[in-house]
Amino acid sequence: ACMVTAAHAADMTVGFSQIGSESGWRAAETSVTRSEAAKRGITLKFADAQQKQENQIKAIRSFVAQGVDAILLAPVVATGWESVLKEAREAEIPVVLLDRTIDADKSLYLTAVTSDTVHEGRVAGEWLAGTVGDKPCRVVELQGTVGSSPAINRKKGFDEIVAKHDNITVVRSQTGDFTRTKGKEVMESFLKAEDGGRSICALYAHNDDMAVGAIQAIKEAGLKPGSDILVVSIDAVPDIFMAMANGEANATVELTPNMAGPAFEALVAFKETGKEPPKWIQTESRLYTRDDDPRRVYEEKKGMGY
Amino acid sequence: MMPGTATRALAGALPRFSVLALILLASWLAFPGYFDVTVNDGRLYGSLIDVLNRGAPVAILAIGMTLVIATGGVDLSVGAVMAVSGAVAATLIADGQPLAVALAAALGAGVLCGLWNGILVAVLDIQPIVATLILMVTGRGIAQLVTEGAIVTFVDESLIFIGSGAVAGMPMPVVIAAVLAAAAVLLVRRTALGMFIEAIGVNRRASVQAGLNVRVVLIAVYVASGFCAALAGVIVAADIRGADANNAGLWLELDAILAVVLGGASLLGGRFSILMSIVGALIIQAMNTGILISGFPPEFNLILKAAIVVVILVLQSPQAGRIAAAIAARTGITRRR
Amino acid sequence: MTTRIPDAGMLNARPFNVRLFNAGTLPLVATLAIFALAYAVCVVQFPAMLSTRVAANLLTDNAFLGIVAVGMTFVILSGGIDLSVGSVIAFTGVLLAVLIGRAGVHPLVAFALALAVATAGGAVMGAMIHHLEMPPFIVTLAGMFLARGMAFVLTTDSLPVEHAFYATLQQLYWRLPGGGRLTLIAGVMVAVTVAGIILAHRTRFGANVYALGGNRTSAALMGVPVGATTIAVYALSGFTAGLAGIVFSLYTSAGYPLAAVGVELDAIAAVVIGGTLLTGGAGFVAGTFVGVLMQGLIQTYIVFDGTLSSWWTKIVIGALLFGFIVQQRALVWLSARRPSAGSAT
Amino acid sequence: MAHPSPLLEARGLGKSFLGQTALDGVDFTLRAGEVHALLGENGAGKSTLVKVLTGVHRRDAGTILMDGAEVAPHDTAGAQALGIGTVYQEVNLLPNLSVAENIFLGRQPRRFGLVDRRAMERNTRTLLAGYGLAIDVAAPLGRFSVAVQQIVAIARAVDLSGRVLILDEPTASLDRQEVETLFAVVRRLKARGLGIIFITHFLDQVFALADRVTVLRNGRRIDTVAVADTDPMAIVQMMLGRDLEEVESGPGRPAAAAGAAPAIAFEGYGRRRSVEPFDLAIRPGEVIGIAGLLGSGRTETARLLFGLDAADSGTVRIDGRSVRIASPRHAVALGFGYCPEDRKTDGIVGDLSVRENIVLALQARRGWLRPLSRAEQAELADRFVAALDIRTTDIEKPVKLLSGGNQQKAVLARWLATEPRFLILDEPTRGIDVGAHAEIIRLINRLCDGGMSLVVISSEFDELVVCSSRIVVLRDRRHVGELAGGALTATAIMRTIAAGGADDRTEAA
Ligand SMILES: Nc1ncnc2c1ncn2[C@@H]1O[C@H](COP(=O)(O)OP(=O)(O)OP(=O)(O)O)[C@@H](O)[C@H]1O
Ligand SMILES: Nc1ncnc2c1ncn2[C@@H]1O[C@H](COP(=O)(O)OP(=O)(O)OP(=O)(O)O)[C@@H](O)[C@H]1O
Ligand SMILES: [Mg+2]
Ligand SMILES: [Mg+2]
Repeated sequence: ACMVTAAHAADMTVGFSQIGSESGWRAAETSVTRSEAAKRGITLKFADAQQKQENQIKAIRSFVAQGVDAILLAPVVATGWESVLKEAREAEIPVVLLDRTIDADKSLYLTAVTSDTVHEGRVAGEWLAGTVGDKPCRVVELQGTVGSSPAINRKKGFDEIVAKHDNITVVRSQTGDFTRTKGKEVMESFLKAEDGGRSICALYAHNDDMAVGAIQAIKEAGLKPGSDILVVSIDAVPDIFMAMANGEANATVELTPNMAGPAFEALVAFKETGKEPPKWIQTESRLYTRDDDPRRVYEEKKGMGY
Repeated sequence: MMPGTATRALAGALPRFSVLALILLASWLAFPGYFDVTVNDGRLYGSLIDVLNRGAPVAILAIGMTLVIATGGVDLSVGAVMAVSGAVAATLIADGQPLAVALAAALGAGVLCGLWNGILVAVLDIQPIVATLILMVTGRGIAQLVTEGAIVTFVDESLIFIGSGAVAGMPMPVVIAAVLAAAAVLLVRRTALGMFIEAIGVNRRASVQAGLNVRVVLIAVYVASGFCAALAGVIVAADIRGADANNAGLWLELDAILAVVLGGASLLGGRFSILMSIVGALIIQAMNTGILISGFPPEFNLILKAAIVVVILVLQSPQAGRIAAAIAARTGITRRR
Repeated sequence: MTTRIPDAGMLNARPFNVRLFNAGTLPLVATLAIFALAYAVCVVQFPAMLSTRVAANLLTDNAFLGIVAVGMTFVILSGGIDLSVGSVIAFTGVLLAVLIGRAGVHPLVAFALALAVATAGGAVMGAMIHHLEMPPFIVTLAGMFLARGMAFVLTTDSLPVEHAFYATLQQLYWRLPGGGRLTLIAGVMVAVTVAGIILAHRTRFGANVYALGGNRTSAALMGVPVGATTIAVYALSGFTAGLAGIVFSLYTSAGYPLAAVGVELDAIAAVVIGGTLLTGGAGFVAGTFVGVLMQGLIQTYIVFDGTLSSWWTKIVIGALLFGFIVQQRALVWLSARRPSAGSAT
Repeated sequence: MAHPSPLLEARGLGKSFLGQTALDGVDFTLRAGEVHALLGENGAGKSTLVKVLTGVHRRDAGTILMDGAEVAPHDTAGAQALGIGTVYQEVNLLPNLSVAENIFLGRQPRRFGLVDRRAMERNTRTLLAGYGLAIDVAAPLGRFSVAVQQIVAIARAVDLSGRVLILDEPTASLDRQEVETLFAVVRRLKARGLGIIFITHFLDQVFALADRVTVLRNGRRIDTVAVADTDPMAIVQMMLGRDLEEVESGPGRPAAAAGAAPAIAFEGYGRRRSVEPFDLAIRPGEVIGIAGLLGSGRTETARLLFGLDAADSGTVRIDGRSVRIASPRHAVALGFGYCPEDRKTDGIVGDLSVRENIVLALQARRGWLRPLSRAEQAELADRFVAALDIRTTDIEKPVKLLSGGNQQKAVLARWLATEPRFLILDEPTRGIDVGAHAEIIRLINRLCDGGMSLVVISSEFDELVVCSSRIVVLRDRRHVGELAGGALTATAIMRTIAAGGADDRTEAA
C-alpha cells in the first residue's frame, strides 16, 4: 500500500539483477525475461552480476539511485539482502524475487516467483522409486556446485524419497559443478570405482548438463545409458530431450525459465490496482519422460535461448 | 647434455617424479583397482588412463604457460581463450563447415588472442598480469557472444574424435599433448629459442644489450601460449560434444600456472623445463582423480587438495632437498649437482 | 688536486634530468588523473551518477575489496603474491556466522577471534614461504584451498547472522545531502587505506617491504630482517583479509562459503592498476585505493547503462580496463622518457 | 702499530661451495687503527673471506674473534650490530629506494615513531657532501651511475661502522677525485682507531693507503706483510705465484693507423639532455680512449654509439655507406660490441651458465634458427675461459656464482666471441687482477692489430694513456678536447678537463 500513482505497464522501467550466465538454463531465463518484458512494453534494465552477490547488491543500489519502478532479483544466495532491500523499500520500489527465495523478512519483497527445488528432488526420486519398483538399486549422484542452494535442496528432496525405499541406496555422491566436463570426469571415476559401472543401476544428476556429460562417459565405458544405467536429472534443457529421444536418458524435471512472466503479471496488477500478490508464486516442476515425445519438446525448446 | 646440466636436471626431476609416484600410490591404497588398465573396444581403459586423458588439456596449457613464465610473464587468459576457440570450432562445425575450416578458425582465434597479449606486453609494455587479465575477462565474453550463452552441441564425428577418439588405444588428447610436447621441446632446445627465452627471463636489460630481439621473442611466447590454449579448448569442447562458453576452461589458468611452478620454474622467469611442467600437470590431475576415486564427500575436496599441495611443498622445498642430500651423503650415495 | 674536489661536487650538483614530477609518483598521478576523467565521462553520460548516493555506494560496495587490496599491496610490494584472500574472506564470514549464530558468542569477541585466526594463517604462510623457500604462489594457493575447504566443512549452506549488535552496526551511517550514506564499513575502508599509506611510506617496516621487493639478496646484505618482514607482510595480508571478511559479513549479515570467489584477482588487479609493479619494490597504497574505485566505477557504469547482455558486459569491462591501462601507460611513458641509463628496455 | 691487540681475528677459516674450496684454513688479523689490504687474483677468495667474516656465508671451519672474544654474526644485521660496516663487491644497494633511504635503511631517524624524511634527507645531504657529491637524495638510486652508487654504498658503510670497515673493491669505477676523497675519509677513520679491510687490484692504492697486506691465492693465505717492508713486484709475485711479464708501456698504440681512412664515422652525433653533438671517426685498428670525470657523459656517449639510446641528431657512415643504428640489434648486426659499465644489471645473465653467457651475443647475431651446436658452444666457451683465464669449476656453472672479476671477463668474452669490428668497453678492467689485466690488454692489442677498432672508457687515466692511440676528453656531457701522439699524458687529460670547464663554470654551479 505504498504506491501513490498507479503506473501503466507501458511506461514502466524494471531493473533486473541477474546472477550471471553460468549455464544454458540461465541464458534462457534471461532471454525469456527480455522477451516477456518486450511483450508488455516494459523497459528492462539488465545487470549481470558475474556470479557475485556484491555485484547484485551494487546493481540494486544503482537501480534505486536511478529510480526504477520495480526490481527483479534472481538472488545468487539466500542470505544477506536485508539492508539493500530496506533501501529499496525506503525508496518505495517493489522487489520481486526470481527462481530463489531469500531468508529475510517477507515484507522486504513483493513476491517470489520460484520453483520448489526440494520438490524437484522429490519428483526425481519418486520417478526413480516408481521405475525400479522393489528391485535393489544402487544410485550414483552428481551434485551441483557445493554450497549452492539448488544443489543442497535437490539433494535433500531426493534423499527424502530414497530414505523411504530400502532397496534404493545412494552409493556415491560427488560434485560435478553443474558442468558437462566435470559431470563426465566424475562419472568416469564412478564407473571405475563401481566395477566398470556394472553395479550401478541409476544416475541422479542435479542438472541436465552434468547428465549429458555423464551419458557420454557411460557410453565410452561400453554401457548403455538409459537402459544399463537409468538417468534422471533436473532442468529440462533441450539437449536432455535429444538424449531421451535417442533412448540415452530416462527422465527430467522441468525448471521453467519463464519466471519473469508471472512476475510481470503480479507487478502490473499491483501497480494498477495496488493489490498485493501472494508472497510465493510457485512454478510447476513438471516431470518429462520418454513418453512425452521428447523430440517435439526439443524442437519447442530449441529456440528459447538455452 | 653436459654432465653439469645433466645432473642438475636429474636433481630437479627426482622430487617431482617421487611426488607423482607418492600420489599414485596413495590413490591405489584408497582404491585397489587404481592401477588396472584394460582394453575396452579398442581403447585403453582405467584410472591411470583417466589421469593422462583428463590431464592432457592442462598439460597442453602448461606447455605454453611454461614459455611465458620463463620470460618472467604470466598468461591469465588461457582459460578464456579455451572458451573462445571451443565456441568458434563448435559453431562452425554446427553450421556444417568441414573440420579443417573449423580447426583452422579455432586455432587462428587462439593465435590472434596470443598476438594481442604479446603486443600489449612487448610493445605497450603493460605488466603481463594486467595485460592478460583484460583478455581473461573479455575473452569469455566474446566466447559467449559467439554461442549466445547457450551450449552449442554438435554431432560431427571427426571433431568428436579429437576429444574422445583413440589412436592405438591411447586417447586422442593424450596423443595430441605428447606430440605437441615433443614438438615444443624440439623447437626450444634444438634452436636457440630456449636460451633466448631464459636469457630474457633472467635479465631483460642484458638481453637487449646482447642484441636479442626481445620484443619478437616475447610476442612469440604469448602466441605460443594462445595456440596451446586454443588447442586445449578444441579438445575440451570435442570431449563433451559441445562448446560451453560459460564454463570451458574456467579457472584452468590457475591449474596451468600451478603445473609450471610445480615443474620447478620460477614465476620470476629464467630456467624452465617443459617436461617437468607436464609432470606438474600430471601431479595435479593425479591429485584430482585420486580425490574423486577416494569417495570422500565433496565438501572435503578442497581440504584434501590443500593437504596434498602442502605435502608437495615440503617434499619439493630446497630444505628437503638438502636433508635428502645429507642423508644420501651419509649413506654413501654421493649426488653431485 | 684537492682544490678540484669541491669542483667535482659542483659537477654532480647539476640536478640530473629535471622533470615535472619524480618518476616514482608518476603512475599515481596518472591513475588519479584518469580516474577523474573517467568519472567525468560517466557523469556526462548519466548525470544521475553525480549524486552523493552513487559516490557513497562506490565506497560502501567496495569496502571489503579496498581493505583486502591494502594488504595485497604490501604483499606485492614485497615481491610476493597472496591468492588466499578471497577464500579467507569467505571463511571468516562463515566462522563469524557459526560463532555468533550457533555458539552465541558476542560479535566483538567473534571479530577478535576471526582476526586472530586470519592473521595467524597469514603468518604461517609467510613462514612457509621463507623457511621452505617455496614460491608464494603455491603456498598461498594451498591457503586458498584450505580456507574455502574449512568454510565448507563448517557449513555448505549460507548462514544468516541475526544479532542486535549487527543491526546497530549496519545502521551506523552518516547521511549525506542527496540521500547518500557514508556507512561504517566505508569508513573502515578509508581508515585502513590511510593506515596503509602511513605504514608503507612512514615506517621502517614499510621501507623494509620496499627493500625486499627491490632485491632480496641486496636487502639481506643491507641488514634487512628478511624472514621477519616476509612473515609480517603475509600476516598483515591475512589480517586485512580477515577484516575484509568481517566487513563483508556486516555488508551481507551472513556467512556463505562460496562468497568472494575470485576476489584475489580483483584485489591484484586493483593493486596493479593503482600503479604498483607486480615484480615488487615500487608502488603506492593510495594508488590501490584509486584502482579499487576504478573497478567499482566500471561496474556502476555498466549497471547504469543497463542495456548490455551478459557477454557484452564482460567485453565492455575488458575494453574499459584496456582503455584505462593504455592511457595510464601513455601518460607515464610520455613524461618518463629519460635520456640516460636505466631506461634501456 | 705499537699495541698489536687484534681488533678482529679469524683463525683457520674454511669455506667450500659444492665441492669447490674457496677458503682453506685462512688466518687473518685486523688491528685497531690499521688499513689492511687484502689482495689476490680473481677468484682467490677475497670476497668470500669478507662474506664469511660478516656472516653472509656460513663458515665450514674456523673461528672469528673480536677483541679476543668469539663472535658469530649469522647475517649482515648481526655484523652491523657488532659495528662492522661493509661495502660488498657488487654494489648491493636498492635501486628502487631513494638515495636517502638506502643510506638510512633500518636506522631511519624517527619522530613520534614515524620516519622523519626531512631529517633523513638532510643528514644524507651532509653525509654525501663529505664525498663531494651533491645529488638529489630523494631520487631513486637506480637513476645514478655505478660510480655514484658506489660512493653512496661507501658513505652508508662508513656511517654504519663503529669499529670495522670493510671495502671490497670500492674504487673499481671511481676516478681520481673520488679515490682521493675516499682515502681522506679512510685516513680519518683510521685515526679514530677503526680497523679497515681494503680490497683492491690497484697496487698504487695499496701503497698509498695500507699498513699491512694479506695475499690470498686459491683460497689459501700466502703471507701477511707490512707495506713498509715490501714492494709491488714482491706482492705481484705472491699473488700470481710467478713474475708478471710487463706489458709494453708508454703510448701503447702507434699512431700509425692514423693514415688509414676512417672505417666508422659519427658526425654531429648527439642526443638532447644527454650528450651534445660530436664527431668521431674511427680507423681500423685504432684504440680511442674516452676520459672524463664522473657524470661527464662517457657512459652515455657509449650508449649512444651502440644504439641503446637513440641519437636525435647526426649521421653514421660505415665504409662510406650511411647507416642507421636504432637498436643494439642493429649495432650488433653491424659488428659492434659493448661491454657495459655495470656488469651486474646490464652484463651477465646470472642464472645462465658461463657457456651460455659467452655465446649469447654471437647466437643473437646468428638468429634463433641457426643455433650453435652444443659442441661449438663448448669449444668457444673453453677457448675464452682459457684465453681470459676465467676461473670456474666448469663452463656449466651459473655465471652469478663466479667471482666478480671473472664475471667481468665472461662479459668481455661474450663480445670477443662475436669477433666485432668495433668494440666499446666501459670500464673494461673493473675488478680484474693485475695478471689478467696484462693478459687482456695483450689480447686487445692483438685484436686491434687484426683490424678491430676500439673505444675504451676508463677512470684509470694511466691505463687509457697506455693503450689508446687517441683520447677524447669529456666534460659536462660535451667533448671538450682530443689528445694524440706525444700529448697523451694523464696530466694533459686533467688539464683539458679543467680548461674545458673554464668557460661554463658559472652554468655548472
Ligand atoms: N655462492 C657461490 N657458489 C659457488 N661458488 C662460489 C660462490 N661464491 C664464490 N664462489 C667461488 O669461490 C671462489 C672465490 O670467489 P671470490 O668471490 O671470493 O673471489 P675474489 O677473490 O673476490 O675474486 P675477485 O677479485 O674477482 O672478486 C671463486 O672461484 C668463485 O667461483
Ligand atoms: N651527477 C649525477 N647525477 C645524477 N646521475 C648521474 C650523475 N652522474 C652520472 N649519473 C648517472 O650515471 C649515468 C652515466 O652517466 P655518465 O655517462 O655521465 O657517467 P660517466 O661519464 O660514464 O661516468 P660514470 O660512468 O663513472 O658515472 C648517467 O646516465 C646518469 O644516469
Ligand atoms: Mg671479489
Ligand atoms: Mg660510465
